[in-house]
Amino acid sequence: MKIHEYQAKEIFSRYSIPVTREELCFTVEEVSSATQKLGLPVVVKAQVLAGGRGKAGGVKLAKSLDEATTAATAILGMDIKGYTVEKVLVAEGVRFNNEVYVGLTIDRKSKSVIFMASREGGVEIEEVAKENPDAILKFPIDPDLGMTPFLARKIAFSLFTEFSLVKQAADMFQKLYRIFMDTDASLVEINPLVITDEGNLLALDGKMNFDDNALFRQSAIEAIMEPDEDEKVELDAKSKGLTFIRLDGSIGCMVNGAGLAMATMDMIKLYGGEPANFLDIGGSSSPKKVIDAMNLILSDPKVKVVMINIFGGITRCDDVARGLVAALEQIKVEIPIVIRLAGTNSKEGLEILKQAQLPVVETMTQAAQKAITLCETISHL
Amino acid sequence: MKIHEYQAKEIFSRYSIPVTREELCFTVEEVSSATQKLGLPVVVKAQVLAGGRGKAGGVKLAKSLDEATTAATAILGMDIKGYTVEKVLVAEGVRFNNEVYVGLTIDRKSKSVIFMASREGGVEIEEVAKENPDAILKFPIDPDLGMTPFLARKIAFSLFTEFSLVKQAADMFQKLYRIFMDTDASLVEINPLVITDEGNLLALDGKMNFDDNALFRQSAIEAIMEPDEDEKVELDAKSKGLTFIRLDGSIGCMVNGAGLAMATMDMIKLYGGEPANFLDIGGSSSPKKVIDAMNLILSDPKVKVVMINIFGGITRCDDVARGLVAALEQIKVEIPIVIRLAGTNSKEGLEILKQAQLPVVETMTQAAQKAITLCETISHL
Amino acid sequence: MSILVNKNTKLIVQGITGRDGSFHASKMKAYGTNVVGGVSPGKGGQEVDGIPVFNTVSDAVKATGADTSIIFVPAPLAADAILEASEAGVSLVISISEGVPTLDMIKVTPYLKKNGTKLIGSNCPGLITPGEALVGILPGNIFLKGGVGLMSRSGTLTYEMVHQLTTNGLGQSTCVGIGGDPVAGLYFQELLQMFQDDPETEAIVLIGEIGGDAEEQAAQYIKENVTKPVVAFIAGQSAPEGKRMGHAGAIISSGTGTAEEKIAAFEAVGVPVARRPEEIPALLIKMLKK
Amino acid sequence: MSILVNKNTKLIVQGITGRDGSFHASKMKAYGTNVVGGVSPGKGGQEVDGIPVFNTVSDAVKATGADTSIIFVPAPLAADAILEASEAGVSLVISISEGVPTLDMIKVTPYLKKNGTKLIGSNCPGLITPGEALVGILPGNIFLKGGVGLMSRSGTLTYEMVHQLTTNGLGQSTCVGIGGDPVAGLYFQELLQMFQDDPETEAIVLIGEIGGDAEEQAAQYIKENVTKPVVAFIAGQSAPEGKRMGHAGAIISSGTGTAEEKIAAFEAVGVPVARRPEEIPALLIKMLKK
Repeated sequence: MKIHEYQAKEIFSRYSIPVTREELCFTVEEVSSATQKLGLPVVVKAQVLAGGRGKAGGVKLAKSLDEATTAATAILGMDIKGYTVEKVLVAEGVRFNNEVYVGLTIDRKSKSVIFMASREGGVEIEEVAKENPDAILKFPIDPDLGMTPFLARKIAFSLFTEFSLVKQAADMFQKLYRIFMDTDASLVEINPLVITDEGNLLALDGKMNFDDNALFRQSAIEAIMEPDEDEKVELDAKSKGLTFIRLDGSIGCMVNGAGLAMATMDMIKLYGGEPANFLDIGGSSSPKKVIDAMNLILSDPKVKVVMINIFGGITRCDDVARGLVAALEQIKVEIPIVIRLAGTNSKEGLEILKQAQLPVVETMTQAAQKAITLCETISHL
Repeated sequence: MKIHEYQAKEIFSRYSIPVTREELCFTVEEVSSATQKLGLPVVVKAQVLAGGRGKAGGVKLAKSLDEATTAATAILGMDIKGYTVEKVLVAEGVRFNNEVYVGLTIDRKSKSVIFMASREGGVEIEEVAKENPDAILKFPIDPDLGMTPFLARKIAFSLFTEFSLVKQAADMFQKLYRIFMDTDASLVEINPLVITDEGNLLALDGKMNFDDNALFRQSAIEAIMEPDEDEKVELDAKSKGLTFIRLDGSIGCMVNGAGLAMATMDMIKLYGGEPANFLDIGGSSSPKKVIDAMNLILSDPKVKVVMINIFGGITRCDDVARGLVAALEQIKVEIPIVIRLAGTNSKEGLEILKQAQLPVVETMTQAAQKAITLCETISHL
Repeated sequence: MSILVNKNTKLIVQGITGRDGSFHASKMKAYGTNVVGGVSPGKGGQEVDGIPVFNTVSDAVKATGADTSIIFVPAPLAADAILEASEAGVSLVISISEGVPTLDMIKVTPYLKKNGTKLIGSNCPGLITPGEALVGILPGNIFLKGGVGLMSRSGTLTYEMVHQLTTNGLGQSTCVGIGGDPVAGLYFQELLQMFQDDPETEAIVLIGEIGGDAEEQAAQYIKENVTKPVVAFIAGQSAPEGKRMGHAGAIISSGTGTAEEKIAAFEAVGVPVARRPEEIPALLIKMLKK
Repeated sequence: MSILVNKNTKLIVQGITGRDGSFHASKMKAYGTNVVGGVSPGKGGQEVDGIPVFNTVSDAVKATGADTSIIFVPAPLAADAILEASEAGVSLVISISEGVPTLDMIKVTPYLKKNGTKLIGSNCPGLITPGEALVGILPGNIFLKGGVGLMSRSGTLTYEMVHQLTTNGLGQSTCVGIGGDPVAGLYFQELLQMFQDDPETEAIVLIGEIGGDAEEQAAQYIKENVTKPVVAFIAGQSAPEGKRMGHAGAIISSGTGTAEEKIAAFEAVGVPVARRPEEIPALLIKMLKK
């Protein structure tokens, strides 16, 4: 889960990390008065939960009030990677002479929180990672020690030479780590972190992601989250025990288990189809879940065929089949369905489905191929 | 450093550990109105920084207002192990049916904080430790994990069988650990911890000691400390770079280094004398320190002889001798002094002292024997 | 032989009085696993399906000599349960609990290392040595005793694979679901070592997923240390960038951890990668004939 | 031979630009210790008495190959300095700093263990292998190369003892001041093992203090593992109960850790205990003649 730049910087401020003076604005008028208040120049920045807003024209420097309102007019309402810009951040324009990157994230390999630092700040860190991986220094943080003063200093010395900056940076890095731990973050990033002409460190931008699994103990973070349309659907699905992610294809998928769901999508793609979603219904045979899942799939107008792939393990296939039949009796599905059922008691399960005149196949390959064929047939109608 | 029972329980309360309702009183009148407010019965308890106040008659149960004021009259002004009782705590008298002991302290062996628990609460834990050491269960706390819920539960199950008590206790033990860590304590103790007739845990008494070395980061604790007369002298000495502890004998000691100071006292005792103090002047030869140390020793009227024992290491004996001479010229000492000086450049040092007509010897044995002889001579005058 | 669990395993079930805990305790017992006890604070002295319940893991271990523990407690309590098992001297912990905060797992890791405790999971289906011990939520009936060691980051996909193996007469020595959380216990590398050292295991199936670089590391490890035949499958070839595919916790970001990279890594070290689950048995048979 | 430090020791001084750090760095260098560098954040590139200064221990170790570090930073910063040395790969850390909070030392301990870093102190005078390396604040001139290994919880009392040894012609292999804080690094037991294993050490002097039970444990260890002659001295025989005797941190409480108990423990395992420091040389000579 993500939050906006302005929200991340509010959290930074609470930990006394210096950020630009700035105001959140929803209208051009607000931008105008914020600009007058902050003084020129200002930077007008789109607040959307998508990366790459700079390239998309969502960030503009304004040297006059006119430029500021023009920028605001251009940015507000703009579409960035499918997100409509509803608010902008107006921040003081700061003179600076150096940009660095700092960030904290989870490192699977060292099984710890890792601090990343690079003298090449200001650009997308993913690009630096690709083109010049050695330019990103990585410091795993011992979970038992946390961000010790010496480690913070060691990192700071890797970025700065002037000792006054090293001290400021070391202090800031300890605070960033505290923020990471206190909020159950999965990413905390300042890019760029700049040295102002006065010789002070200042966070020009801020980014934070959070561990969904820890939201139960992070009510303050949960409260400020603004799920976008896709995320709202995903959250709603989660509340029903489903894991759902909307994609761009035309074959709706319903699978039990995340790995099998991915493999199912892979099969569809392998045979030339496009999955419309990732949907893991978990391990139960309750008709209620199947109904919820089916409604979720059918709410997407792009879906032309539904492919159900269930491997019966602890939950036996005959129970699954009865659940499917019960569900499909209650819900009107106008488009074709392909069901693949395998595993424990699959024979009995397939028999139940056949008797209910539901179209069944025995292997994933068959299911994928059939779904694609049906899909193509419909498209050609 | 210690604090009073009422102060410890105030800290407990801040962490939501249930303690008796109670009021601190300085006069019999205050005890009377506190009693009326709290309701009968009450317990009147001397607040002094000494153990064993129960045995000394410093704790009395009062079933009537009369009994309460009588108790207060008896206790206020009472002397307990050299401490005058200046205030009493009036606490609600609680009906309870079980007393246990719980405490946290530092364990040198496991190099960790250790939780001690005993079903034999209410009595001095030192006595339990002597007579029935197995009755005290000890749980070292992993410094990296702290007091985990499972450990708190494990300890709680060792004390209680009813699960509602186990849950209360586990919660309380985690809080006690947090108090210990937050305050840099060296001891946190509840004795007795009781089960009220309503089935709730309640701290009837509370005790906390603190790590002197950590006071620099514990201003809240430092602020509530009430050093007694001896401690005031010790603190004053500390501010002058001296480590001083007043004892009962007649031979004042001035030594460089704690171990040597102890060994010096041991020598005095070995030959039948009694040291008047422990005094470590540290490793410098500054006359100022010697003067401060001498004034400290002479402020004790029991002191009849002063024995100075210096081992010159990094600080050479000739420098030490010059410092001593300078100091003793500035300060008028009316009682005999014995000086032992050894180590680097001791010959030169001894020569300087001899020229200043100061009485010197070469070994600790000689110094101790001479000091004792002088002491006895004076006593016989 | 087999790895990690066998008929000598003495298992306790943490969270045995909960819905999932009691259900699967019975299933495991019915499979033949030596379930010696369960733990549920405050329920000590009770029984679940004839299995004695204790208040603490420490009590359970003292009373039963258990060496393995499986955890079915709610996610917020899982890390503490893992630590409790480790502290009580259990040498292998399987954490089934789903949704455990990543920072909890990070906190737990060094303590387990210090104690020498092996962890599988969290958020995993557990493991099975067919015919000897089922320690997890895997459907015991689909497994067949044999010589294939299987390790997987996924649950139902594992069952799918095992189904393919079993229906083709390829039995399994031990099958381990390691879970898909970002920070987990035993990983491919450790298990490859164990399977390599296990005389009963003749070939190895590795089922990976997008995200992280565990598969790349595994490939490197295989190249240097594994002489037995290995075949692989990678789920998530079709997953779009930047999307997290459900509980598997697979994330693709900045060009690392894609299926293509992982497949390439395996093929570069001579490990054939199946494009469809159905291909696994044939690939295995081919490798075994070599 | 000798233990812990010798002429091959490569020493860095943390806090080298401070008053004590610079003073003792020069003293140690003058004694002949191989002081290869110093650390003082923000002073990297400077020199102290010809010794190069670095910003971090990591930088210093990389540039000099240092294996030992001595710490002279203010007490509130000492724990962090110890951790920094350990993280940088230094294998022996001597912390001179006085007044370090006990909980800081408790926090440091498991990390050092994990890294295999040896610690002496805090609040200790350091150690010396006469004629080879002085790593501490001990007065080098009072020591004499020889066969007596000495370990002590006290500072000046150690000098007193060494003075007695040296003036009686009894040279020392290595003398270690372990410090008197409640939670410290290497203790009697570890050092007894090292002296026992050191071919150059012929006899051992142990100087204990009241408080704790390190001496009792040492006695037990000697009984089971030490074949070389050991003599002991215990300071604080006259200390009253419940009083803390200065920076040595010695506390007597509830009948444990008294001088009488410690003396009894040593004598019970055949370790003679001197009642006066002056008796040590004669006791040693007697033991060595046996």
